[in-house]
Amino acid sequence: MSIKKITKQAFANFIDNLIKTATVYGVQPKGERFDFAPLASAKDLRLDYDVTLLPPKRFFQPTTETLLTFDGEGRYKSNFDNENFILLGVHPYDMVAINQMDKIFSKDYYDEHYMKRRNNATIIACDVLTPSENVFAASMGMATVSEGFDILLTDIGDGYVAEAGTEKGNALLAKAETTDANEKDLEKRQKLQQDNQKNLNKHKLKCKPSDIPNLLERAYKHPVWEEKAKTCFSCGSCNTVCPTCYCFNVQDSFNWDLKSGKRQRTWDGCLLDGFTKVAGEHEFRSNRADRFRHRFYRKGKYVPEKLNGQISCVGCGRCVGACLPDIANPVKVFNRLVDDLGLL
Amino acid sequence: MDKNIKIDVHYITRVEGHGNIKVSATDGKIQEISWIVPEAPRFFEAMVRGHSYEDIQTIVSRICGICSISHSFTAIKAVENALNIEVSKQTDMLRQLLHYSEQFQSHTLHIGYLAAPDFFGAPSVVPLVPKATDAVKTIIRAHRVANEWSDLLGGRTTHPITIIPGGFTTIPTEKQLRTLQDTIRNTQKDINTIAEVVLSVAKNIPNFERDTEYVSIKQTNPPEYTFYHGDIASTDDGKLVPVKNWHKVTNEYVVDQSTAKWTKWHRDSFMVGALARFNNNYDLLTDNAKKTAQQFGLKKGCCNPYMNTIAQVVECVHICEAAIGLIDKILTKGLVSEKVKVKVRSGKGAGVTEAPRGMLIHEYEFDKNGKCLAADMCIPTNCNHANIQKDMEKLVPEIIGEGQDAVRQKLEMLVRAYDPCISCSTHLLNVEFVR
Amino acid sequence: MGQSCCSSMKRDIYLPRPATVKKSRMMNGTELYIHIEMDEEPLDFLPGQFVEVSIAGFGEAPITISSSPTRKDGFELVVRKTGNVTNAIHKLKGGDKLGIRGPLGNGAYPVEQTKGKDLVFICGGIGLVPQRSFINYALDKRADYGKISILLGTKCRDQRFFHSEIANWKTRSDVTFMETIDQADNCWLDDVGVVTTLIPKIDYDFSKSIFLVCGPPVMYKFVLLSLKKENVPPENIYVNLERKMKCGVGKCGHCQINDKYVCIDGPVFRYSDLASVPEAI
Amino acid sequence: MSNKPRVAVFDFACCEGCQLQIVNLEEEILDLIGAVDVVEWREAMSEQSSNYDVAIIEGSITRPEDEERLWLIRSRAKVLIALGACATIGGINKLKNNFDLRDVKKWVYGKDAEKPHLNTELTRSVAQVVKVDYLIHGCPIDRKEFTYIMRCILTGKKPEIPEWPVCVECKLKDNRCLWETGQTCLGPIIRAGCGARCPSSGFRCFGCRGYVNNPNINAAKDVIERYGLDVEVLKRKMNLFGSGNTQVTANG
Ligand SMILES: Cc1cc2nc3c(=O)[nH]c(=O)nc-3n(C[C@H](O)[C@H](O)[C@H](O)COP(=O)(O)OP(=O)(O)OC[C@H]3O[C@@H](n4cnc5c(N)ncnc54)[C@H](O)[C@@H]3O)c2cc1C
Ligand code: SF4
Ligand code: SF4
Ligand code: SF4
Repeated sequence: MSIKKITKQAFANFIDNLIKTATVYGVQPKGERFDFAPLASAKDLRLDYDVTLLPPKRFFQPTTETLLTFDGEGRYKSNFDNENFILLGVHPYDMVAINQMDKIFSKDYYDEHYMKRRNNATIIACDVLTPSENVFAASMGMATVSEGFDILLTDIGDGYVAEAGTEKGNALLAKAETTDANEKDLEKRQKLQQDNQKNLNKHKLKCKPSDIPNLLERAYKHPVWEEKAKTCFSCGSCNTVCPTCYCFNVQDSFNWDLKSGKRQRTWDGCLLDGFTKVAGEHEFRSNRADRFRHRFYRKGKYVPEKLNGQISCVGCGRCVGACLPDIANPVKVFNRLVDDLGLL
Repeated sequence: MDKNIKIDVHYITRVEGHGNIKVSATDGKIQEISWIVPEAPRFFEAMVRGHSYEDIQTIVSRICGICSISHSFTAIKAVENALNIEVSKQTDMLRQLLHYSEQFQSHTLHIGYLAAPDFFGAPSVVPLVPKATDAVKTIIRAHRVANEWSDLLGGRTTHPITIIPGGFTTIPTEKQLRTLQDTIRNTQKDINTIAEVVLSVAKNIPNFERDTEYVSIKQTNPPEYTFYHGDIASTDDGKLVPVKNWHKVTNEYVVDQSTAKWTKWHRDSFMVGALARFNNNYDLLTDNAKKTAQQFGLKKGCCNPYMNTIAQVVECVHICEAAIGLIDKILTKGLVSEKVKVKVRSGKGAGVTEAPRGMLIHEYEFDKNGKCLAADMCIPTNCNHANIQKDMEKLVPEIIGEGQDAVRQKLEMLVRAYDPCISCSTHLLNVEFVR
Repeated sequence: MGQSCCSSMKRDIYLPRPATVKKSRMMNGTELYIHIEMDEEPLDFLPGQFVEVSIAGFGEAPITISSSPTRKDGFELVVRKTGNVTNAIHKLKGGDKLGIRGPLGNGAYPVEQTKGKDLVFICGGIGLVPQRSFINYALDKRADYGKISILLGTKCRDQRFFHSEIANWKTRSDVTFMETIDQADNCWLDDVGVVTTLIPKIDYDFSKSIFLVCGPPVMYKFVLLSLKKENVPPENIYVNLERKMKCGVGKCGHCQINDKYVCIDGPVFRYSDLASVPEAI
Repeated sequence: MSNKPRVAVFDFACCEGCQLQIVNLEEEILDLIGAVDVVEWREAMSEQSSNYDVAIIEGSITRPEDEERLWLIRSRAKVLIALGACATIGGINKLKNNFDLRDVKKWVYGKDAEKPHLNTELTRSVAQVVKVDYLIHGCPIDRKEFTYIMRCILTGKKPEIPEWPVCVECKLKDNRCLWETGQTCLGPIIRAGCGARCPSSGFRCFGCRGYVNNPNINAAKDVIERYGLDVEVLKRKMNLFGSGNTQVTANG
């Protein structure tokens, strides 16, 4: 695959041309924060952002999506999104999260609704320029990314190094006015990436990510779950903002003819009250502390078992900022366990 | 014709809140004519005590769902007056734009859903749906535009959440304002259609006049047909009364037949509302609005209360034009994001605006922590209760020969023409039950 | 990344397939028996698997197949009325259409591994419903299995069902059928009779028999304790678990019990596999 | 006569803003009228009836005579819906319960305060007086939720009302948390379903939909302290709509 250099002006032209051919969702300011939104012009793009409010997962698993429609006779029809789009400015940790979700949604049972959007997407990732106040991707080994993207951009000051990760990316890059990246450009890129592997670390994990499953193996009855969950609101914010949370609810609703309607899927969260409630009001994980613990086990043990051991927290730090009582920070919890239980 | 009449309308319908009409006459001799309000009292002035200046708007907005934006603005103006808070020109213009949306929303609601059935001789708008589908859809469309307009600026259609003492929590984008402007432009056609439909049945508007004092606010600097800024004015004299002296205008008093407090200024009663604004500020209407008035034969000085609904039609025409101009003015300056800063202090202050159904006044007093110590409000329907009673007293003898049903019908129409907002008025009003 | 992969040939895992109700009848005050046939390909299932039943507008509910795949005309469900979907299912009559997804559940009954072994089915109330699939399967392939016992505990008489089938089991010499009924006046739907009292009554080699347990959540604790007392190795016990479920295909997260998913790892679990799953029982 | 369900709308002490939301359905109101027969609705029509299947009740109960009227409605209706905060949790009217009622009356009515017709009693929600089948929360109600619940009722379905707090919807709306800007937002303890309307407009949630089933009030107090704010301020905000009662559920 090609590695090119593209000047900032050429990049702006490239993006402005892309906008003419497809919907481009690029990172832009939203109030004092950042967010992916339809891009009207390259000049609105902010690739120096720290972190987006919601992770880009919503482009593949929308907050609400219609899975099926049914007609007045109860006949079902699948509903798919077929629009091609470009996602511009995905940070490495979010790219890793998307790679994880791809596995989850394509493994065992192939989720065409997710995968269709995924396959319709072109992802232009970019290395982090401004670390956010809670990022700890470096601790998780996810400060940089080597696969999944179609193009990866690295800002080297006088332009970008653009690496194609797929044929699609290659073809797209061919449309831009580029030069071959030279030794010096690549050195600059390497320097930035190496720095990021140190700098994206506002909360330092006291162990290797690969130690986490074993740590959790021994921590099921640890008092930290009860202690922290005492001030948990069960607000699910830690779930909602997380790029690797994917639990969902499914609901039917009727149209006004009271016969036809749709089946929709919406985001859900394992921290929420009622998540495990069945008919007759019995709730299996009714205890806050149990739900609180479940989330950490999913991130550090259960989901990794489905991902060849890769930890399912990418260190974006969103949950750290989203949790009002400040109990959701994975690093704080894991470090506490390291302190109390030691590493084997 | 039967000379015995017994009318006992228990809850007049298609008005906001609960009001009763009682008329009895034997052998053509009138024994009783009363306008009664049995609405449950709600005690807002007592309930706001102890709450922060920030929460006043949230509370008092709930006085009325239909004029929640006016209540919010009046409260916020009073709070700002008490705490000596200045707002920017941008905030001021955006507020006026939002305030217009409520006038428009409330007026279309009243004209289309509440009053129109009377003109068509229908009990409600529901049976009109199959008969006059297009007309109903036009009303719905205009009403939706008004609501989208409130939603954009106020955060919701009812009980706005963006307006806070000192400014806005959030403002629309320039693009959204442009779109709104286009939408309003398209709605102007619908307003004209509505005016034509109303005109086609205008002959059903009773011909009744009673020389009346009309009170509204008036803005002189610069002169403008106002809903938001200004001092209190009466058609009886040209003097302007600043809002801090509002008690001198309302002069609440108790009458024997009712414990409900009524208001009076230069005479026994006065009227507030669209017709009052029209009579006080006619010269400042846009040309198109004046033209609409002419079509209906509505002239400055009109003292037929039934024409209040027509004055609302005229105001709709005016509001759309004024809003389009205001958006241009806002956009030529460009929108900037402003930070609201409030320094809390003790103080007392009053605010006045025009609610869709007339002049609305709030007054609050705060301690040094911004905690509310006392509140006082004067609601437009409050001001109108006495005038409704006086109108009835003149009207009934004039039409008593038309028979019970016609009398009843015309009385209901009269009350509806005032577009009363009864639940608003009751937390201050002394309520009497005649059962 | 498999972005270039062409997925259009795959079936939408959330799309129900059309099916028709052949028959439905109430079995007692709360349970509806319903016989269903797929409109297109027939359902190819194993005992213990379940389907997601779709009633348009009301949603989906996971329901275990109660009939045995050895009986080839369609499949049978028994549904208790508890909420939106099950209420709507109760309104279905012969000829009505509905949607079916499945069969689902990789953890079906161990019909192959248990060949030649003695089987003990311990059922609490409605727990008989899923067990019935394996019971009838084993009875239809009677020669493949050793002794077969069925222990059933029901809270009160009105809640019994499958009367004629049970009567038949009772008369068969190659089946041991035992039943308790706890006839308390105040009859709660979710309670079981004291099925545990029946366990010591069977004269099998407990260390070699296979125990299949299904009933309401409260039952498991007691039954498993009894089996432990009898020194039954956990490898020989199978339990049927139930959790809230939305997708049935291991994605939505609702039925997860620690690291296990009821839908794709169960609903039938080998008890020994649940040693590290504290949330299970 | 058609066999469509007969629906009647009634109001008690309230601002009628929730009824207004029904009018505000705009075009969709034609769908509603198509699916049901509205037989009484004082704010919008003159027709009246004592024969109805579904009663929609707006407002809270503040006087003995209101209570009697409500009993009558309950006895006539098959299905009773509490519409909006006043009906579901008592709403803003409940603020007066925080004061001595004699003082409240005196404050507003002065020397006339003790006249019998000015009687007022502790404000109660509709559910505190009669059995309620469905609660439609909010001040005002959310139009989308209203039509969803109406369609559920018409199809015999139990609506799924969120058990989780406003923060969920607020995050889904991609908002920055208002606590970061110094606002005391009640989102974490208030029931969702409004689409986080207020926080999405930059205004703190003030609790019009009532508490979630299991609000962690103590955590709220801890957070207040962490942000260096005054617990009293929080309490007064929590009183605005909830007036201290933590739970209201429908029987339906
Ligand atoms: C593997 C499995 C097999 C089952 N087999 C049977 C059976 O053979 N017969 C029978 O009567 N019931 C069975 N159940 C229980 C049945 O699925 C629930 O009673 C049913 O989902 C309730 O749905 P509802 O819409 O009527 O209730 P509501 O309370 O309206 O539930 C709404 C939704 O929540 C979920 N849900 C609620 N309760 C349960 C529950 N107990 N289990 C799983 N999801 C639930 C469903 O997705 C349901 O659609 C089984 C459950 C599981 C997990
Ligand atoms: S657990 Fe928190 S830090 Fe980790 S990926 Fe999720 S939101 Fe980001
Ligand atoms: S964000 Fe914090 S308070 Fe909310 S559910 Fe997660 S851990 Fe609990
Ligand atoms: S602004 Fe309010 S509702 Fe939104 S996340 Fe913060 S606390 Fe929750």
